[in-house]
Amino acid sequence: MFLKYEYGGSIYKVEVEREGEKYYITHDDNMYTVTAVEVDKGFLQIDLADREIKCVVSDTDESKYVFLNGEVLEVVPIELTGRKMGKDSDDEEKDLRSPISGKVVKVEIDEEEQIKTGDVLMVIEAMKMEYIIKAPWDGTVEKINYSEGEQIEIGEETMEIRKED
Amino acid sequence: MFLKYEYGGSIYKVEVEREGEKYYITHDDNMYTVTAVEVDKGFLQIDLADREIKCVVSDTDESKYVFLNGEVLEVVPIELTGRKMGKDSDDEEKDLRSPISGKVVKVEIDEEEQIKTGDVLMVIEAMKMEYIIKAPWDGTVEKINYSEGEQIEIGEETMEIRKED
Amino acid sequence: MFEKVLMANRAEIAVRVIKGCQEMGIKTVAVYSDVDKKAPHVRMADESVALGDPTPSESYLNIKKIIDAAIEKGADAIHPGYGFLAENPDFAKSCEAVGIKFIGPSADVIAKMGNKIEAKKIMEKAKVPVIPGYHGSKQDIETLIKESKKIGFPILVKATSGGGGKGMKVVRREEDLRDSIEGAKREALSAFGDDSVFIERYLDQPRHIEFQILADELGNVIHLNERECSIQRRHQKIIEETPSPMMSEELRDEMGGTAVRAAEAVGYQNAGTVEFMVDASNNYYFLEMNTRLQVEHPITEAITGIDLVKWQLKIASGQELNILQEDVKPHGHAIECRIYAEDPTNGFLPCTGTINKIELPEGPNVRNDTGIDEGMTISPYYDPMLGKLIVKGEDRKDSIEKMLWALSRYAVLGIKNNVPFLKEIIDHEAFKRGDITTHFIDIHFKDWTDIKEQLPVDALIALAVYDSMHPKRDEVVKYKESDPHSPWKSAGKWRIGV
Amino acid sequence: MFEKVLMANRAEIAVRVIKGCQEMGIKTVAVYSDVDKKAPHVRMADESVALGDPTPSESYLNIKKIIDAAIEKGADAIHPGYGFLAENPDFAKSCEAVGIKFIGPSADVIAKMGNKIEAKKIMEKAKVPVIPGYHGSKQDIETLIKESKKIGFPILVKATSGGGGKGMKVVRREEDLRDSIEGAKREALSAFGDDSVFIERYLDQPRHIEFQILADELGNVIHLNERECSIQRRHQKIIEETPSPMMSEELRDEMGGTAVRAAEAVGYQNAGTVEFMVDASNNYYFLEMNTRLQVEHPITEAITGIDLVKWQLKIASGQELNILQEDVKPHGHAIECRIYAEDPTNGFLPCTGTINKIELPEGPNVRNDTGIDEGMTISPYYDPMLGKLIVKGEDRKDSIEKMLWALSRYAVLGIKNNVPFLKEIIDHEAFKRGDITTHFIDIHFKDWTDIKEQLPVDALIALAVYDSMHPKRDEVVKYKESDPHSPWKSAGKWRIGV
Repeated sequence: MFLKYEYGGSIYKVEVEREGEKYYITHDDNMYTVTAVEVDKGFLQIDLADREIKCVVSDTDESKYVFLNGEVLEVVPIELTGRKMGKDSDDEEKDLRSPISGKVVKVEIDEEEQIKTGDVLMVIEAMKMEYIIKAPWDGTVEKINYSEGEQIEIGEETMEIRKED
Repeated sequence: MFLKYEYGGSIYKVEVEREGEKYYITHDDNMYTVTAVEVDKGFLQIDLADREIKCVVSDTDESKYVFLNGEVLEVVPIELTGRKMGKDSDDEEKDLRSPISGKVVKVEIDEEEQIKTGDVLMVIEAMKMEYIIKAPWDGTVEKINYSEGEQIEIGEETMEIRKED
Repeated sequence: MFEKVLMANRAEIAVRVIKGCQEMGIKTVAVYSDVDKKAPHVRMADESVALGDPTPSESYLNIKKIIDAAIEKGADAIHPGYGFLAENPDFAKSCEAVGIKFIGPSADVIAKMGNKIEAKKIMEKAKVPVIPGYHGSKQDIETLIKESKKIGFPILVKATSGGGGKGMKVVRREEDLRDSIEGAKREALSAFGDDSVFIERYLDQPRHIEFQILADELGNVIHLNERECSIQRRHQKIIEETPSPMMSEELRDEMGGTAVRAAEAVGYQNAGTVEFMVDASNNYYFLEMNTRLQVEHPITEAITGIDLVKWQLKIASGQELNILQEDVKPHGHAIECRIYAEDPTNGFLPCTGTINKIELPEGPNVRNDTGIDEGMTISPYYDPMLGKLIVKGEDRKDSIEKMLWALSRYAVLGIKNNVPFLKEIIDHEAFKRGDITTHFIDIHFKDWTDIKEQLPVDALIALAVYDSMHPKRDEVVKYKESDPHSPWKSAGKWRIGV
Repeated sequence: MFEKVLMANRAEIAVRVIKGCQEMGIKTVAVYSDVDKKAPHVRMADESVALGDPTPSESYLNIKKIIDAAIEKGADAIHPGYGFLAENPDFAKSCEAVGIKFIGPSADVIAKMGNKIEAKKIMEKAKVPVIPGYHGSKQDIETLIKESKKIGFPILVKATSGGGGKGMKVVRREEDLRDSIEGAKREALSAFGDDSVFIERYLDQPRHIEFQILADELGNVIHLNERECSIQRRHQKIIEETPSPMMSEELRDEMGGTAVRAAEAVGYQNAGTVEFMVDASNNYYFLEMNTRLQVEHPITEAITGIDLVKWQLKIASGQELNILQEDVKPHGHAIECRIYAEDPTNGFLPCTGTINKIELPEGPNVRNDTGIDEGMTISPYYDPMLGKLIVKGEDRKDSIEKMLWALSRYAVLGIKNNVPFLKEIIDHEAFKRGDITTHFIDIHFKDWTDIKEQLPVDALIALAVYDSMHPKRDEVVKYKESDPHSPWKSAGKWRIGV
């Protein structure tokens, strides 16, 4: 599972694999193996090799809150499609780049096809998770850069779309 | 909806009809028209004509608890079939009497039919609610006292069963 | 004693007063506007009356509706709390008119103390020191300029009907006088519909120190020591403590005696507060008298062991104040922090929203006065105070430690609040030294922000764990449900939270 | 000061000590058995170590496991709380042996005070009055009978190694002596593996009054006034208060001085308690010394403003006790009720079960020390105390009112508990008069029951409303789900919660 959060203007990417109470969390080339229990609603007790994290996590439609060491940190989760949740995303954040490195498992459109905002364009798989690329605008598909079965790297443009005015 | 509770060795019967936030509650020939909201999980605020009831209700598998005027009252709900919930009921409490006055809407078995504990024998309807009579023991149906469409009074034996030894 | 008291207020103060009544066996009636139907003060009270429209003038400020509710429920007294109608002489009078006891001083005293100019005149007559100034009715610019020069700079120009910071200017140089006075008058006119101003000596490095007063209806008056309330933002207190770190035994006796004299001068009854400004040389001046319970009353309760709400009730029902001045023997040190839904990084702008999760600190000598609940919405209709956190320690150091601990366990998630800001103030070296004035926040927290350079890796781990426990990615879910041709349907390897 | 303290205990006392440490900036380590994995004390602590098997001997009584945990986490001190290893001299010695500070008196003092006969000898030597009695090692029946007669009736025969009520007999007539002594010996042997008993004068109408002691490691000893602990069931306290309604200023000074002398006589260090029995004529006798923090310590904290846990930490880290006896100036009155999962209608038998819902009373001067949570299971492994409710009022009347209010808002649903019982004690006329002895419950609450004649109609209405809001009739639901031929499928008029 890939996750992205925005905090203080930066984007943080995390990868997490779960096996029961064990979690393998990768961030910035560091791998953390932790065990975690939710002792009460939102109250997490997380054991790392060298320390324990005790915190409360809570979420609204727009933000997630972490109460940790006496401080509340508010982060904005970023959608799997690379866009922020909840709020309407800014135009400049609407793009067609792959949010992950993985394999293209489905291409749902053809070149020159007319598409509407929200249409599913492509599905990319990585780490047993699938990510959807949806149409950020109404328009016409100009060029599809990857076909089913191909490998795509994070940040690569999946396709090009001619926006409708 | 008919409800029965046991408290301090007595059985209390209540009838309740709901319309949105309004409840019509009948007990001992008194009718209470109340409006009620659940302000927090289990916390009820109930307005009567002459007073307000504020209490916390909570239930486990076996009991219901009412925290009212600083006191906890523990009551045992009685099943629709006339038996207590949760705990295995004592033998003497296992019977085939109708828990209500109503109309027999279904008879699921025939005389001389072999039945197993828990089999549905009869369905009785009253006040738009239906009550199931289930087999309290393995055995054979000896005599069915009421057929479909007939009126039955509370406490009347629905049928007779020859218990298996 | 009263049989039934109506609480003409909402939120934490309504809850607090209701508890006091209930302990004394007095029945309580809550009133509530539409948005407060499920609020804790309604839940706590024995009975409640709906006021309707949440607009203050249609609900908690509506004298008729509240008096009608009291009559309907047969309440024999009304407690006004603070804010709303607490210092409205018409309300006190209306209660009297229908034979319901208003828990507070008489309408006449409220009116007198509500008019700042008249209040100062009364105090001057009673030899209570007031700040040198001009409070005359001649409001032409030339008179005001002449009077200002007499007082000496720096001076403060302030709206007569004002409150908060509106219609208020500091003038340090003669050449700025005319512009400032004219500006203050304009602001006053637009804010309060009255352009009259008064002029006072402006104090540098001022402290705000107030004395709690208890006065019965038989003429007994005592004070319950001071509260140091200098930590303010936008001219509103956010942290209060007692004793004040600047207070000596001698000064306390002197100021306390003055406060009692002030209360006696107006024939004060019930609980009240005399506010003083104190300058760097410990000269003190009468500022105003608040004719009601203060927000910060719990710190006085903490160190004196005296329950102010219960005494308000006892006094209003005619009982004698049997605590003598020499019986007031405070111990320890108490601090209160006001928890507001506001953004300290954006001019302390009130924030609205829904409280998603609350975890309050609980422990010995930690008191939470709140009127909030999980799931509750903080609306723009009323004051955005979420609650008050009060701690008491053996001494100031102990109580600062406890407050830091408590704030670090104060979790209100879902709505921006000032807890991190309060914590940094309490943890500030100058605060710890007791080196505080009303300018403290402006000096030390001008461009404060709680956003860190870097999201701590522990938070990231926690988020990752939480999100794999509770997968809830909107778009994905929506897609699966709405589209029968969804590729997810056949995606065998799709897994979340396995 | 210590860097990191391990809390060798669980539940409310672990939570309370952890909070004290955290306020002082000390890191904390919790230990927990399998059933306590999600318990509040674990959640509160900075770190935690699993002890495994919940059997006390394998967990909270296991010296090796706990010392190992402390070493593993680098704790430099261990706080034992009360119960478990708190008065185990071997534990104190084991801590010492690995260079970890045991927060409490020395192993030697614990051992001396743990042996009741030796303790009394020390006290007699220090001119602390002890109950006339025979504590000799000659344990043959004839000697015991002869000594009993010397003391005079009524007498009490008690197991030397005993605790609670086991191996304890009251003898009022000479002719019952032999049978009672033999009976006590049999009980003592089977309960404690040791049949030796001692004999004492039995006090009629006795009160149990104890004095809190603080002693530093430099020889300073003070007392923090008394606690009245006469309200007991099965020889265990359930309600404590301070000051005692029977106490005069003179008697307090005298008994307090005696308590200090008792502590000095054994070279006591840290917090401790000297327990006395007081008869109807205010004669007082040393009962025992508890070499640890008491369950009921919060009431002393409430009226003195002194934090006993913090002082335990300060004293153990070598700090001087800078509170002089004359600095101890309590105010107000405090009561503690111990909330137990037990059945007062059935011999106070502990109850187990799962806590379904908790609503604790919160308000000014209301303190909850708990270590429980909603959803938590009370297991038969440990003491069934759910928490302690402490209130402080201006005087005894005020504090009784507050306690009644608080108890009436103390909702622990899902497990039988003694809240209604406590409420009726506090509300009892004899209690209100202060007319209490250790026999209070036997006298006034012999056949107490909380079942009413009649279920109040308001409860019935509430249940009806709740059940139509949350229809949840097991059998019906099961039937519908499991049987495709269910008659319910076609029952058009079937409706629940419409």
